[in-house]
Amino acid sequence: MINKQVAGVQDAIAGVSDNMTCMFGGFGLSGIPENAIAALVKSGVKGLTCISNNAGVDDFGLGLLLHQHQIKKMVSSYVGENDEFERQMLSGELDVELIPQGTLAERCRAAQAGFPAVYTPAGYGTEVAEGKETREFDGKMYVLEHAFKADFAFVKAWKGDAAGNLIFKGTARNFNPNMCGAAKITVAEVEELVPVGELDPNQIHIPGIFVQRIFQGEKYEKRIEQRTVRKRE
Amino acid sequence: MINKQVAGVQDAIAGVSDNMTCMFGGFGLSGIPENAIAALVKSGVKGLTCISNNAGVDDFGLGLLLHQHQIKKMVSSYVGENDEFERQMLSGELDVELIPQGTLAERCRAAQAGFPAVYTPAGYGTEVAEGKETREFDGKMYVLEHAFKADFAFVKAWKGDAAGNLIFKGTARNFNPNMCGAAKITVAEVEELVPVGELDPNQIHIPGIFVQRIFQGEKYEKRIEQRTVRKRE
Amino acid sequence: MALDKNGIAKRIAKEVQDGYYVNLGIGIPTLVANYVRNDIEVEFQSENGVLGMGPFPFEGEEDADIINAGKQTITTLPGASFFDSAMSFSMIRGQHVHLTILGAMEVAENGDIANWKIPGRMVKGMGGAMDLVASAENIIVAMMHTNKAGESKLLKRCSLPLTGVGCVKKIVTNLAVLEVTESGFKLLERAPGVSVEDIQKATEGTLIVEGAIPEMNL
Amino acid sequence: MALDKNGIAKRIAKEVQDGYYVNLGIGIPTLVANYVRNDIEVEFQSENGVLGMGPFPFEGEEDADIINAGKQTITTLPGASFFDSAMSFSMIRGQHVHLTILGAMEVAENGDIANWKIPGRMVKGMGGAMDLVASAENIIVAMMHTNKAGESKLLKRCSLPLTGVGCVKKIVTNLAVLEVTESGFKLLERAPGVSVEDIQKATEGTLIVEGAIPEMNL
Repeated sequence: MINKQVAGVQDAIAGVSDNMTCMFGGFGLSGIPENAIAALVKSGVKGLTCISNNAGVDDFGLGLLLHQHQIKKMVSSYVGENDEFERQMLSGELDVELIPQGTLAERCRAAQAGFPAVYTPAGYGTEVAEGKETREFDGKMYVLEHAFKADFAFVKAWKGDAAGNLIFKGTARNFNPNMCGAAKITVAEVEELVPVGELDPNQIHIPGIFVQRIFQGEKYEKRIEQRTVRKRE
Repeated sequence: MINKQVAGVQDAIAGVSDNMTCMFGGFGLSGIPENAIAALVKSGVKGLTCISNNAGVDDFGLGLLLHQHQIKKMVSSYVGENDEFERQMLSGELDVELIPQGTLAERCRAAQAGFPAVYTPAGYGTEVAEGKETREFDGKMYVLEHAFKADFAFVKAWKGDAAGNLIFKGTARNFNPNMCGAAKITVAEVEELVPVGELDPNQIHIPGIFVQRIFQGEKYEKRIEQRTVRKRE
Repeated sequence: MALDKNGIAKRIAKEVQDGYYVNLGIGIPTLVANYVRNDIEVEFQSENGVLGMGPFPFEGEEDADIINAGKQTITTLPGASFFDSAMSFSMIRGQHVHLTILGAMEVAENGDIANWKIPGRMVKGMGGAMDLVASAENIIVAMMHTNKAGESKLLKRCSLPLTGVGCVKKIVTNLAVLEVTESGFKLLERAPGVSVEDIQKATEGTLIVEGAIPEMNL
Repeated sequence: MALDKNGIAKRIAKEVQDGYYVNLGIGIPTLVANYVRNDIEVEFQSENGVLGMGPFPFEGEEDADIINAGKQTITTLPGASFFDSAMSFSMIRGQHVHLTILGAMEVAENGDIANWKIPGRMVKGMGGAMDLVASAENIIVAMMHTNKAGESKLLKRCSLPLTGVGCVKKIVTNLAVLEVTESGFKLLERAPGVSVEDIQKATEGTLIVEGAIPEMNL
């Protein structure tokens, strides 16, 4: 067993430096690497290009990094719900590249799986395809989209072990598995680090080979963005 | 819940007709759809093009279909261990297309995921790439390989439910998940069909949306090809 | 009388057939789930990674780890499954999802749709909409027939940046049900009490009216 | 004295470093696992879908559902995982597997390898070999220096159909350890008691001999 466990979040983010490209798992605030983000805020690292489906909210998630002006560029599919983001974007302080959500997922998967690029129908005929190669297969048009190249991927799982094996929970899974192994170094934080051998080999979502560092997060706020409920009848 | 359960193997193979293209999960004899194969042998269907990593052995797996001359063409990565196969191949009775194993997996996945083709480095500079488009990305050469087009995919899982959800066991997983949804109709056979709701939604390998028909196989021989053991000391 | 949002959702629900996997966009489409007949089997997919969505949770039972693409807390029904984003879009791109229902700012008579960007305004992004419209075989747009300024949203050509080209098959608005055909918007049904003239007036694109147009049966 | 198969495996085992994920081909490569130092952490991957392979099972504990790519029954070690074929080749193609050790029929001095097909004979197929050699950053070939007819397997150009081009980095044979360089096979080590002349005689391709060539330290 190859041991990926690091002592804590400080060791986990070691090597992140100005102007790097980092991936962050999560959909909205669900399944985001809360502890890594907090440590990056403290570290003061600047000029980051962040690949993340969303950009957090004003006071949580990647919004915390935005607030400290640590992000140079966001590559996302949806960036609402964030006033500071809007201000920086409209002022030109922040560069934003919006791409289709499925394209984002697949550009991660391509990087993970060693594919240089993929042909996807998403965005054909729209401004997303401008300047990109397009091609017909069987009468349908596709856009060539390239694998991401990132320095770090920060992901969050539910359970994990020192071998780097990960299990996600519910829809907090989202982009996290696709980002594992899609950057030079993948840092996984988990709610619970269990002894090696405890996870069923058959039920591991991401094998440890895709993970370079793993640690148990100190605490998880797991904030809910849209609390929708129904009344008991 | 959309119900995919069929009464048995006869209903499961309904619609398979001469000269169709069928995918079969399994690696060697591990994880092969034993019951579907047996029913196809009985059905007498002919002229099949089979996409399967291997071709079974003389008296089991796809070897049974070969023996009855029901297969016109095999698309596989490795076809050893089968005398009848060798005889039919050398006599020209059987057409064989050998492709790299990772390419086979990814051409299934492309069909499942709606990608028309993928660029893979496997086979570049070899006869596998002859007549195919090649292309350089970042100084490395790739071959364009197209998604499979199949009529039926026959897969075998460990557990499943009437919603079509599947869980595989050990290395019997192999190509089975990648073939689900990669053909017009996916037929899954399982060792155990459990009540809907019993499988943990978090631990399902293949969601039911990729499966059109599911049934519990009558029995599984699960033959071992290379029984390797060590002595207790 | 023109339909309200629930009326539009109710009419669209009639398009949902037994055995369909359906992806519902944010807004009016979300309401469709409330009106699907309960004698048919339908499963709802959300692109953030869940199939088999159920109703909102009871108060106190919300789980931050179980949400839909609108970031709302949800529940799942028996037979549900969770999966990653790549697999989620495999379902969509691979056309395993049968029907996509989504809102729009504009639809053109050739089936083009614009629903993600207004130049000069803050752009939130396309989310999964571009993947959905480029992939789905069956796309129904749910929207008001005109915008807040009273201008038609059914146009000869979209004026806003496109989300997808030639992909919309059917449109259900507060005034009408229309099919996108090679020669324009074919009027299929009128909202109760709404006249063909009302619809014609609210439609900038080519409107095809053949024979008597029935009222919607809700 | 030329090495036997176990000797070759033993020498290759010294190339396996702490923290390596390793894919072992069928034949001599499989034996390498027996000789890896046990004070380092190494995990073995098999392309049929397992990471963290252990030894063969005890008699009576074989499981048809747990095999390696050679279709042999195996066991797994704590921390192991199972996965599908697409993910398995993601590990390989994505260069997450650090080292690939495989056999060959021929290796050329430019790093080309041929190990899957002999024209005119029954062809069994390439299995995962073409993916492995096209993807791995670090490929070691384990083979006898000459074939059964006594002909060299280290050639100027491969005569058999290729498995991959310019990919082999190192070769360990019964006679020598060689590195593939821009100018040919660079001799690094001799098997115990084997002379440079012996190696030269058995090598058809360009052999580069610089200075004194040490004997292998096994």
